[in-house]
Amino acid sequence: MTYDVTVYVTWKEGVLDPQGTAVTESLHKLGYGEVESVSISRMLQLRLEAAPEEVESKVTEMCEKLLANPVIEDYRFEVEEVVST
Amino acid sequence: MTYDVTVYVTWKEGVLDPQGTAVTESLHKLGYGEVESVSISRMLQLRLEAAPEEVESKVTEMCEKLLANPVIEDYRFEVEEVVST
Amino acid sequence: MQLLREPSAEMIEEQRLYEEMGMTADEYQLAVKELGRKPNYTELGLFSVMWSEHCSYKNSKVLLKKFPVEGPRVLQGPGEGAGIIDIDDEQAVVFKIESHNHPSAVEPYEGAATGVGGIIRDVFSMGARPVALLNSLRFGELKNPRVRYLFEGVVAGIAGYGNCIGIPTVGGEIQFDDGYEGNPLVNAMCVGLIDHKDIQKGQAKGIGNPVLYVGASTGRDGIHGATFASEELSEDSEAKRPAVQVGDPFMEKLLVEACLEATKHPKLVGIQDMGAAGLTSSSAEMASKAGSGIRMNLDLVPQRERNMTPYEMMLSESQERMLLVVEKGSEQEFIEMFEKWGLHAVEVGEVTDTKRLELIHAGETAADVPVDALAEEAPVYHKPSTEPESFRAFQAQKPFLPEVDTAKTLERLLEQPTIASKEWVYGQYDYMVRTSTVVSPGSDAAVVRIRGTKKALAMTTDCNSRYLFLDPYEGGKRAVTEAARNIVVSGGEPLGVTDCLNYGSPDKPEIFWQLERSTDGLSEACRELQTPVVGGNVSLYNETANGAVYPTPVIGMVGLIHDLDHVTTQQAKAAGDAVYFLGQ
Amino acid sequence: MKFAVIVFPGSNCDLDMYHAVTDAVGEQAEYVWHTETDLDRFDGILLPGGFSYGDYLRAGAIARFSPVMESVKQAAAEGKPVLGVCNGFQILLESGLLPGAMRRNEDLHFICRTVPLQVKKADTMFTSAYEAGETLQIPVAHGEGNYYCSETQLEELKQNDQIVFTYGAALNGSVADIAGIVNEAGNVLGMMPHPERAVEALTGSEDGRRLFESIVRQWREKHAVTS
Ligand SMILES: Nc1ncnc2c1ncn2[C@@H]1O[C@H](COP(=O)(O)OP(=O)(O)O)[C@@H](O)[C@H]1O
Repeated sequence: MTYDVTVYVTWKEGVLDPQGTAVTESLHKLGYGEVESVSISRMLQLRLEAAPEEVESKVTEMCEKLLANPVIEDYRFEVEEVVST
Repeated sequence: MTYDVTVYVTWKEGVLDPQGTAVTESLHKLGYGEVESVSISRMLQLRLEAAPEEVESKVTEMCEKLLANPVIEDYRFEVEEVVST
Repeated sequence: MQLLREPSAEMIEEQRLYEEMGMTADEYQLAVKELGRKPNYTELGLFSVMWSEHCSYKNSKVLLKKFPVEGPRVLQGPGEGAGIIDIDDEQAVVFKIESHNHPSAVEPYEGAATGVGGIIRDVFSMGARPVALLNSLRFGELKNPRVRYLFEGVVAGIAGYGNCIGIPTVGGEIQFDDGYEGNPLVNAMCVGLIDHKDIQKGQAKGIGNPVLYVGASTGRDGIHGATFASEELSEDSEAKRPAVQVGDPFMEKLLVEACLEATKHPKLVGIQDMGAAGLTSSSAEMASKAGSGIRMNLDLVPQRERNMTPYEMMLSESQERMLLVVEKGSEQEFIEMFEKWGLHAVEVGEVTDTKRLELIHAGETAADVPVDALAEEAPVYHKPSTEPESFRAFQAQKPFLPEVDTAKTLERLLEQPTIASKEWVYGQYDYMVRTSTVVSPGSDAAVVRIRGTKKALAMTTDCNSRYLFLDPYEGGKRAVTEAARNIVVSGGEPLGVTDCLNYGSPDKPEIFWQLERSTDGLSEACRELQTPVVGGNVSLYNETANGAVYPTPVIGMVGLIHDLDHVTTQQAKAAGDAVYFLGQ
Repeated sequence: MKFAVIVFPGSNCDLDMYHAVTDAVGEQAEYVWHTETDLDRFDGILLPGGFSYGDYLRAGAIARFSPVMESVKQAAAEGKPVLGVCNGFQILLESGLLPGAMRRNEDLHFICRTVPLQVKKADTMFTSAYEAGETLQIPVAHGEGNYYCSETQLEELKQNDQIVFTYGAALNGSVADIAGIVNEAGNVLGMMPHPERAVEALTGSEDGRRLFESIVRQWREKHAVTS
């Protein structure tokens, strides 16, 4: 089966996000004082072939090993089957 | 009202994403040959105060001006009201 | 992570909670004696970090005393942020090396990056303009994927921080050996330039003078980093994740420029960076050195997270923060100066005559401790020392000449990652920014010219830890002489040394013996070559379940090139040139 | 001739730019903090390399909103020479003064080394002291120098003859190996390599000096200044 997996990688609580701070300040200077905070992280979209029962475990492995840095980041993901047309 | 807005900034079609390519290759080297492609985008989480009728237009402005680079990037966003408890 | 209710002074004693903070029962009793009562949780935290090996050198002090620290050119020996040596014309060079081994073992990119950030702060807090960075790295063998991950992450972290802040990384050394698997060594060195008149000290003088906090806000990251650096690495090291900080080189670039402007201001009294043990060490040390006290209102400390306790604020090792003492009445001038650089300076306290560190939080006294007890009166240990069996075995070995096929052996040697070209590494470092790098990585020592003069500085880091493992005394001497040779062949006169002593646990008599013997060797060579030790750093407990790392006292040496015409490089220049062999 | 060296928070090649213009080329220069809004007193504008705003979000994305940028645009419109090197080039792209965008280097690593650089176009105010087709040795030092533009944009660049420098060998993934481009009017040049780091034999190469000399020469001709 083919799957589209979306992985969301975010900062662990308490980890400094200097990018977010810089962007918040820049938005304030541009006149968007209503923005309270910005945090910047990443989203990965993977397309892969896998047996239904192993998609989750495979993706978890990839996250732990490479896609996220478990020391400072958390991750979660959503799996969607690609229906061939 | 307070809103949590998640902005996804993705690569425009046809723009090669060097990071996505590199991650795909690394996954292959780690033995995950089943991964066909990876694309990496930026995810920004904003918290802001705004009147309900202007959230969308404000965030669109911020995206156009600063958060995305229209030469190479597309963006979309989701808005969620923060319910105070 | 956050404690809901802190244990009381009684609970700390009854349940021996000090042990969780890395203090022994005797140390706890000493703290009680210094204080005249049982410390509360915050106070215990202050003692535990200030009395950790990382901050107090309690296990290594007896050894460091042996180093020659004086010389006609020495303007500042060990004790301040960095050492300072005169280079004529009212100019001086400021330099220091420091380890960030344990954070890098857990999170290589940020661990290495924040190591670079920390050593830069040590140099510019003396009032010096940082002009060059070097490093010294040790990893396991590259065939192990975890080692590759660490290696790539560390190199990227050094590059990420140094390149962004715009200080060239001009040299270093790398060794790969199984002895470092699981416990890599990441030492970073910074070299700065200063005019004599601008030299600053980290002192809190002048009763009533305001204390300013500048830079990043304080978060819960890195709490107990100093104690973490003073423990062996174990499985739980991974669980101590908050001990790793994320660096912000952009913030630090602003701090460099703003603080250098501040150090030229006549009303600056003292400045120190918040390194290991953050607010605690900076405030206690500044007060202790000046014979004064400091009262701080912690509610005024810029905080990144909600509901932080005094304990958390005082022990946080959030990066890119500085503490300043300025003359009363001038605070607004400083606040505006920092504002220009986009930085917020906040008045958080004042200098007192009590010789105590008093911390106020939510209207109450959260801690009240004599500053000297924290900064000066840490226990000092002289650990037992035993000559290891292995050393006797090495000594007893008969010398022999192996039969080798020279050509093949040479090829095999050149294949070794430790010997092979390091271009993959230094090609990621901006070694040219500031356009003063006269000799780039790839020669013996790096050479950086001093603009507006004919002078230049030669600089290098060196240590062959295999020699030290076989014979710490001889190996120690060789680390210094190798560095000196690298300086001399580059055209420089060796000026002085900064050292980073990376060893296993001093609680083991065989390791302590290594420390003793090798520091004897280092001292002798430094004395003989008249290169005083003007600063350094000690990193003990570099051990994993597989044992200790090799004894690795990394030597950072700086030399003065009096005339740019004297600069020489290691490359062969032209066919037909004669080759000479010098020495034995 | 008097140059403005614009300093953004996080610029770090401002010093190199300043010394290249003053010590090596012998002209005047002044550091201009990003909050200034008047550049009338200057004859040429230099946007130095570095990491303005830490390169956070995208290189150059935040700096482009600095107050000084309005005046830079005005100077460009008046026909004054505007040179952006490395981060300066990235800022020119983000602010729309030059077309295209930067991505991270193909292999994701920062690259610091002296590379062969080909002069594609020698009839600009920045390159008149070079020969077309000449190969220079100029340092690069960047993590995001992988130039991108669409195919139609590339055709336009070629048609308008806006490609000034290309890498002598593939370096970072740049479209058509582009290392530097000018605007249509020919007075705004953006380039990733650092000519200001190549003005003295002592530090490696002198090949960058003629770029500054070209600017000065054309200014002298235009203003008929004799010195
Ligand atoms: N970690 C590093 N950072 C920067 N430069 C390095 C590093 N490691 C090695 N180099 C540079 O590579 C060159 C060769 O290093 P090395 O193989 O250790 O040689 P040597 O034994 O002569 O010191 C030296 O110029 C050194 O400065």
